[in-house]
Amino acid sequence: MTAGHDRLTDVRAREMLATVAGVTVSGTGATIVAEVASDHWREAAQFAKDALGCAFFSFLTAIDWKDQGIEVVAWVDNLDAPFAVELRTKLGPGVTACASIAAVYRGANWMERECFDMFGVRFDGHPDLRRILLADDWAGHPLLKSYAVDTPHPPYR
Amino acid sequence: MPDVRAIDYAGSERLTMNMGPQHPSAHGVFRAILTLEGETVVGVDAVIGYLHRCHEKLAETLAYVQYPSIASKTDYVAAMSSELAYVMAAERIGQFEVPKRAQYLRVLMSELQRIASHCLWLGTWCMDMGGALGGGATIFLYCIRERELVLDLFESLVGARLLYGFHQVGGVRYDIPEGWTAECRKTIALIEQRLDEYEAMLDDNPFFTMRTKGVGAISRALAQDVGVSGPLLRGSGLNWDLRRNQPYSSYDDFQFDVPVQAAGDCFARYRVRMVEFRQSIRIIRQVLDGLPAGPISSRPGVKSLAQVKVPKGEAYARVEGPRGEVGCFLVADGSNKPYRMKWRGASFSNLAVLPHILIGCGVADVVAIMGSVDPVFGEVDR
Amino acid sequence: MPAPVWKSIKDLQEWQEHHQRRPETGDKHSAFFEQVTEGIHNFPGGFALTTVADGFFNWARKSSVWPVSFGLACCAIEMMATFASRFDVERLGMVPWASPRHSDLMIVSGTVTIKMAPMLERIYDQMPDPKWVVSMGSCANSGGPFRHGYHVVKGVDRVVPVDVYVPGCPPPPESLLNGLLLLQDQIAHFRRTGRRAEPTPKVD
Amino acid sequence: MSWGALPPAVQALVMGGVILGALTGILAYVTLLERKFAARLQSRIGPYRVGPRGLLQPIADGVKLLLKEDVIPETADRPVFNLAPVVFLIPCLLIFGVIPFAPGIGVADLDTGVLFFLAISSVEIVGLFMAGWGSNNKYALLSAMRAVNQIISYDLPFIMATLVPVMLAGSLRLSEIAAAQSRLWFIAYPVIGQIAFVFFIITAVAAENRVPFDILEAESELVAGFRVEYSGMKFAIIQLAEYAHVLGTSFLGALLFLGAWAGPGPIWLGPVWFLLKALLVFLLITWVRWSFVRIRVDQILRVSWKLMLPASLLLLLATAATIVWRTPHA
Repeated sequence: MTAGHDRLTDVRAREMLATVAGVTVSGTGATIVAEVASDHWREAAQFAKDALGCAFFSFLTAIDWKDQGIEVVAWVDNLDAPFAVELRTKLGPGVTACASIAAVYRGANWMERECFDMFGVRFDGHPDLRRILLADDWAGHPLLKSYAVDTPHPPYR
Repeated sequence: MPDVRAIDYAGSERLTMNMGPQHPSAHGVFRAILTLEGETVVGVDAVIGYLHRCHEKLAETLAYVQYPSIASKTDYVAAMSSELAYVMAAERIGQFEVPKRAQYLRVLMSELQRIASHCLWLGTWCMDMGGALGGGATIFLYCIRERELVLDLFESLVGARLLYGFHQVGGVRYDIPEGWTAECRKTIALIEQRLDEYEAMLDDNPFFTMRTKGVGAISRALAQDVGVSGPLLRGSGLNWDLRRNQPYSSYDDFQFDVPVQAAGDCFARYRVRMVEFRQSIRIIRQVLDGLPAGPISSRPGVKSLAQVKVPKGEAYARVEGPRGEVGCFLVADGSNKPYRMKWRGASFSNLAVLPHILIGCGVADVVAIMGSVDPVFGEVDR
Repeated sequence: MPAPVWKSIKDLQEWQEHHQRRPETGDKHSAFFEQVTEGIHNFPGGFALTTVADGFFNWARKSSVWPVSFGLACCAIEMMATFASRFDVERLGMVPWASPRHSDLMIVSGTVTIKMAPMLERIYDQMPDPKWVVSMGSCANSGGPFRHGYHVVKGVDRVVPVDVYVPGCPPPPESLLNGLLLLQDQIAHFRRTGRRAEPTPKVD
Repeated sequence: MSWGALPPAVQALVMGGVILGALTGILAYVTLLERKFAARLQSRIGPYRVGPRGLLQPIADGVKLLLKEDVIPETADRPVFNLAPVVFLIPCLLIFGVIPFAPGIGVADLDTGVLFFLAISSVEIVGLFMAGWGSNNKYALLSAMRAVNQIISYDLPFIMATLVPVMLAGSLRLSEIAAAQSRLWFIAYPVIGQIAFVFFIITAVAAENRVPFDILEAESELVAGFRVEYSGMKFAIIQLAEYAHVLGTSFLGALLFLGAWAGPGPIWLGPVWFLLKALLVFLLITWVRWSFVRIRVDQILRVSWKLMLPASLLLLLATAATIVWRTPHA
């Protein structure tokens, strides 16, 4: 699965990742943190899977930074040359749309549905984006900072 | 092996069957809406969320001292490793130093918890396949009998049987009472001997192998792509175990080997877990031999509720739980409460592989595959 | 410090206001059967027959309570431990049946969420009539550690009428067995034609 | 009025009543025996607190089920739904009519005893399918279809396995088969006897849908199979019928293979020996039930058609061959 050339180590992976458009690399050791511009999100994920050989999809989630908008974080691993790539993209204040990487990693399907359920981030390109944990008629997205913890919900107040 | 086999049936009338949330198998609340062609499954729509207890929202309102005992309720069958993930994430951000004895105690408890959790897995799996009023119940009751022995150990250590507040940021909260190590050695010796009985009962039992060999095969590519981890990943031929590849809490001091099977079907996962039983016993013996003296927590006042302040930062701590990689992605903002906590449950990704492998297998296989995936729904729905 | 008055405890008021009660008319029974028993009871000396019959029927109901296995969360694991060999409930005559039609006790073990509550209600309605509910664990009693979660129902007694509350998180099998024995005492006071004795306010 | 003078119809009636009474008693306590035996298998104590050492448990279960509310689903096909348990129970009790419990005692010792037994015991599928169809429930219908499929495919090898002792004894009359075994029990017959007994047990287990062939009420898939809509007394009748069928088959097995009432001790001990042997066969079936995992539906049917049927045919040929070879010419 990994690219044919010499053994991929995190140092080489770091340089290859830096060359991709819209990606700034940081982080130390075996964890490479890649800040990705939100419009390059799917290409960065595709690059991580093909070129860097990160076939293992760990998780995808979002963080609500109140006024700076929502940041989507995805964590993928290369199990053979053990290093991990943490793809992060800031969606900008008030933006709730993001490209879906369910086509690249099938594991992202349910995780993106959960992000939509909890944060309201609409992943365009997702096969069937609907709520996964809460009932379909649930009002609001609970994990946003504006959502109070103990919000009363009829009928079981 | 094509991942999703195309099934083309010439129009025989389809039946949608609802393996509903109230399910006799003891896995918990999971609803699979199966569309059947006669006996074979053609379409699966998995509905989860019946046990969504708002863990991540509660994590933002509970302090670092309060949350570990709630964290143990995510994977309530392996409470020790759930708490460990949360506590390690906080320690990694704040660079808290954990004394050697606490690290050894954490390894000891995680391995004991793995034995108890695998006992429950074997029991509920056979009960699914054998029926609550049939042969499966016999194996279930044998496994629960062994699990009770391990729970006695936990009860004499922590006072609780299932959910413990054992871990805390900076170390552990309880120390081993004297006489506990002898009791522990006796228990694991007994369990090791009982394991041979189970394997004699199941390994070459034609009913069991007929039901599990070649059923629910997960290919290497599909396993990695969906993020399946733990015994399912090692059952599909991938040599990946966090305890050895990314050693945490001084796991590198111990020798143990990681079982890998290539077939990727239910029987392979069964073999992987049975070998893991024995490896855990081996680790426990090494820990008990080399247990260093010293403090069990780096924070003043072991049980003090003095607030823990974790400086600003982010960390992702991964622990090899019995079901796979349990991860806790923590964003701290310097106060005594985390800003954001994402819980990566192993069962969530393990369950996400089901819709891909259930197509084309029989109704009875759905139950066998569910059992071999061994999901715990506190972790799936969080 | 004055003893807390029933009215002043917020949670108890909430419980008083929100918890489900059993229908006043008692369990479903045929009016004809009720007339016959009333007739026998009012017949001079007839009460001896009805009380003996009640005693025998209650003994039968008490000694073969069949729970439906309704495991939700962590308490389900403890419930399984209670059904297993060490704390065997089959000694008391309890066999866990899979279908609600064959059972007359529902042990709600685990957190009841808003998405699960309608399912729980439907299972409760499917059970044939002299039926009881044991709420196991603090999550089922009052929402427990997840009480402030937005998706958690604050106690199963808001969905179905509960007979015995078993405290604990999770309650060890001994306390669940204690709860089941309390339930057996309650069944023993089951009155004829489905009406239930008033729960004696146990002030301890 | 000596026993002989009574007209045979009244004799049969009285004997039938006695056997039916004894049967319901035995059936109730066979359920307790199974629960205690299963508990011992699983290293726990069975029902213990109800009555002295749990002996009143079946009575408590029966009375409680009597008092339960009788739920009839409104979309159910009422006549079929209500009649199904009875149609399921009658054949299971009829099979006891033909079994001779001692040389003279038995309701009716037909000369085609075995044939009657096999015919009646496969009528219960009708009741079973009526239950599955009547309750208008997807699970019940699916499991009823599976059950019919399985019973039919296992009745053939079951018949073949019972024919072996019939051929050895040379008659269908049950008492004659028992008498023919006085010298040598058919299970002790050199090779044929053991194989036939093993086949008999396997097909008996499958014909009554006991584990490991009980996909019929596979809880984990189809919740409680065709009985899912029955509650209260109807459910008790179906349970009783199922145990009656298993007990009847174990009585037949004891009679065909273990030499019904042959046993040391005085002659009047015969029926006791017969009961003990039947319970032994019953416990064997229960042991199989409580120790094996259930196999899938298509595997069950494949085993039946591809393995059991040809094997039992071969067994019949082998028996015929040994009989012809054994008996001296002319």
